[in-house]
Amino acid sequence: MVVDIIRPFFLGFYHAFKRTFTVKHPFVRLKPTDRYRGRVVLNIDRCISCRSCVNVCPNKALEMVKFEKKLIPQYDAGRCCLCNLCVEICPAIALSMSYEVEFSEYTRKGLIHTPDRFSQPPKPIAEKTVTVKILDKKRGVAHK
Amino acid sequence: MSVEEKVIESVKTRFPEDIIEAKVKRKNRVSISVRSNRIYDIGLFLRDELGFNHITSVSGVDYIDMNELEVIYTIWSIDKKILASLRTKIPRDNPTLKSLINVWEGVLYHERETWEMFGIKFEGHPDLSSLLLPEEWDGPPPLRKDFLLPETPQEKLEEKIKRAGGW
Amino acid sequence: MSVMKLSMGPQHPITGHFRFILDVDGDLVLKLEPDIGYTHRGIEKLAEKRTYLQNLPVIERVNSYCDSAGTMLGYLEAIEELMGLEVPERAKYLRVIAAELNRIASHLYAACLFSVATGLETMLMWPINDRELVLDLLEKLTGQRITYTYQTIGGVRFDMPEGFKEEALKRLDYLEKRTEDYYKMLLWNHTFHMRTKKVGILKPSDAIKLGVVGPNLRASGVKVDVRKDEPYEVYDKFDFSIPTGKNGDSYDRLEVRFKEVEQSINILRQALKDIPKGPIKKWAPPIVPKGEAYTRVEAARGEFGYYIVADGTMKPYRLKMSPPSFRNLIALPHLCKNVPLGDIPVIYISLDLIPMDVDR
Amino acid sequence: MIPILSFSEFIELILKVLIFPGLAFPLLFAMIVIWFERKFLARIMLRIGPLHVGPLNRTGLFQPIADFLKLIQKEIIVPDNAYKFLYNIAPIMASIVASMSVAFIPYAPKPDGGYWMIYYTPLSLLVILAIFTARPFIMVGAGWASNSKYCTIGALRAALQLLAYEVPITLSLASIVIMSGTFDLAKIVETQSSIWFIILQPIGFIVILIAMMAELSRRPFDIPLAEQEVVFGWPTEYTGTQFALVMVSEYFDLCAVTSLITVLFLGGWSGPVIPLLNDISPILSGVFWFFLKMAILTVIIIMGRGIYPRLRIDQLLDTGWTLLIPLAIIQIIITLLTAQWWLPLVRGA
Repeated sequence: MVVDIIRPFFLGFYHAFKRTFTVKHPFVRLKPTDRYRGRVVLNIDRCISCRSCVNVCPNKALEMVKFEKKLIPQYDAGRCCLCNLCVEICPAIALSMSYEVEFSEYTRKGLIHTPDRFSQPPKPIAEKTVTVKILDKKRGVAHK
Repeated sequence: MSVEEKVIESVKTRFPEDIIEAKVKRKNRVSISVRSNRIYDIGLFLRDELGFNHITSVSGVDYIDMNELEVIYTIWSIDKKILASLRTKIPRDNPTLKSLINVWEGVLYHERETWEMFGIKFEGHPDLSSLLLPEEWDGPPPLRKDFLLPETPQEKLEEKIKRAGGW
Repeated sequence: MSVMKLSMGPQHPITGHFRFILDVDGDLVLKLEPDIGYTHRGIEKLAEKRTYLQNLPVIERVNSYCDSAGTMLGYLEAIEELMGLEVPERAKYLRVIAAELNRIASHLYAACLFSVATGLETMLMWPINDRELVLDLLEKLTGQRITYTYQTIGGVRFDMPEGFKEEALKRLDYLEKRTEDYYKMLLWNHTFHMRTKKVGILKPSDAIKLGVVGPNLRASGVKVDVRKDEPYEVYDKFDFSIPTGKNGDSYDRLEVRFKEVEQSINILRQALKDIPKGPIKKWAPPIVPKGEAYTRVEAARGEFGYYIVADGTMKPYRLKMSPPSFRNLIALPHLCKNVPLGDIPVIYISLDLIPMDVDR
Repeated sequence: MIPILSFSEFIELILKVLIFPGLAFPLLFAMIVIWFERKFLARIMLRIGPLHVGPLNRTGLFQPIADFLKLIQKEIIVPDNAYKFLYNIAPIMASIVASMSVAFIPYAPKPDGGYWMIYYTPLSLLVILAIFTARPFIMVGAGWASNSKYCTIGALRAALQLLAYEVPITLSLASIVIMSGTFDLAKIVETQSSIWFIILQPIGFIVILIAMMAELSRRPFDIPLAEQEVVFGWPTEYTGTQFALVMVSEYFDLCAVTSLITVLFLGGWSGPVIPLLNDISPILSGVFWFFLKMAILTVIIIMGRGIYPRLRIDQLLDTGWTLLIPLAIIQIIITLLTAQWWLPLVRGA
């Protein structure tokens, strides 16, 4: 019983000198994996206006609008659940998922990406990125 | 004879009149359709003599074309490893059913939810009050087929196409 | 002596999106009445308006932040049973890998919530940190951290990435070693014993009568696990045991979860070793033939039941979900009769209820 | 008759009241301890802790000041049903009472005789005990005046806990008094110059450490403030400056308690003379040792929050009445039995 009371004390003290796990977010960012599904990006030139992405979207995040004499989907980032269904169904391979996750806006209207914004490539990731790694048994897990 | 068929056989011999249909659906699955007025007795029989003791779910289905509501009690037998669906149909206009709260205590919230979502009155249930919906809810039971969402996706889609300048 | 009505939640540090109406006499809680529905989204109704494929992202949000991979399996099982679709072997293995990884993540989350309920914040952070390892693995496999939409009708969407197997095995080894620290800090901590042993004892007979499922039922000593009782996917090919508790108290409910993590690691090792080569997806028609099916899967919180009535169209006629937390909820008022106020958070968290799962 | 102070005496008094044991010291102690607690607990949990505010790069040293500035800008909300006078005065009383006991603790000897303390009285131990007894009444008053259910439960818990743990504290102080033969804290330190009381009375030390943690409502004994059960206990309704005062008063209490235990068990200022500090002022050397001992005690008390789950109220009272009080009585008996061998060593000095 006494051992059980005292042991956490030393264990806690030992952990106080381990490497911290937190990512100092604005300065350092987590590196998304290769397969990461972030904002959907449209390639306007390849789009054949078939509307299958609009039909398959479970949350009505896509909607057809007129753009340069063509019907092009418009993207509502506030409704998108990043489920990848539209990318899978697209027969012309015009849609793709990017690694971009930070697309919050101040207004709800700002979340609606019109076709020209929808087709912009994602912003580059910050220079300093880290991934989670197992260092060794003593130092445990950390971002590096 | 498999265990599932034995279950069917014993129910049929005990209640020959009240079973509408009883069949083995697949391995571990048994479906028993009964008349609504004898569901309590059949439930007791299932629990006490066939060992169906672990309540899994109570669900309702609204068959609006036949003007009927179906209530399905799904019970698992821990020893026999069989899932029995005890089902009964009740008229849609006057949906009342004897509550099985005294048979399986676990149906307390399941029946309350079914009452709330389908408007089926379970006689003898201690507390039929609002569970998931807001307290001030006064619309029809929402999972019935005649409860329409304010705007179905199809209508919305057509409206969107119209706004986009036609297809 | 007067009885005081105390409203606990939904704005309260421990209850989440629940509200409990307590009858308190001094420091003794005479009765607890749960008030649920704060996160009700009407997923059963939403599912009737969407096609079977569109339902995938909606349904996994029933249990979103913990166990979406394990939850969705049951829905797919039901559809594939109705269609008579045989999923490729490799896809089955990948589904199991995703579900078991998710179970580990979910149980680690349960452990950290448990230590919050007893007031030990250190064990909130340690399992959360190590859960990150599992979530990172899942991100490598599925492309998302929490809501994966990984399994689909007829298989899975992505194959295993390169180097996944080695990385996964390395992390599982680490997790297994790391569990020792959890035992030292939390489970063998004498103060924790004082708080959780003999608190909220659920007798096996009561547990069966009330329809409690999952680790809570197993902690009471009843050996029920869908993975063994009616093996789905490829669970019949793995060699694993079902941990059970002795007393059915809060402590046992946590210990069973820790032991289940060990068993999940065991399953994952076998799955990663035995995984065959082959296709990962089979084409499935959008229309499901007429019929009905009831399938059950063992999600992290217990047995998850899906009842689907198909009417031969692209959309389900009726989708009934029987989530584990909703079925465990009935144990809460049963256990919280005449207990001290300080035990309410412990009993509540030990049942591992999550509001979204209860409300759907 | 008002004694006439010389200029140097006047300066010394000002220094004492405003800077060292007086006003600035508990505030600075609170600031450093709050920062240290957050940082240290964060490191145990493998987090970073406060990061951005402060002079040194990424240490967050000024985080407590930033928090305090934020809190004093906030609106003070008084509940409609509250008993306003008591509600408003309780946080002020709490901080005053908490910082009062520092005045009676000797921190260092002066080279010309006398001690570095604000007010010298031969019965200082009794005075401090009396001040501690006043704390539960402020908590009960505040909890009752808030007129809220969680506050009431928290206040009742606080009353139960604090009153129950007065007893083991008083009992273990009894064995100190038996050993040293005086109520004067300065004399108690003097008697420890050859051997500290922690070596002579280890059981008494453990009892008083645990009891004081309970008295301070530190985890694992923070039952009156248990946020998972009663939101924040008796101060739930306080906002803004009042909340800041309540929080700061807890750390004033911590300051007083660690000082008291240092004086009683760890030999106060006694320790080898450090030449560098001694050259500046002979007081500083004693103060250095005093601070070191306080720091060790503070770390031990803070660690409790990172490693133990909270107890339940009945288990806490059980521990108090059935474990700590018998232990304290055993310590008294041991002290009485062994006094004949130890007394010449202690009193002879």
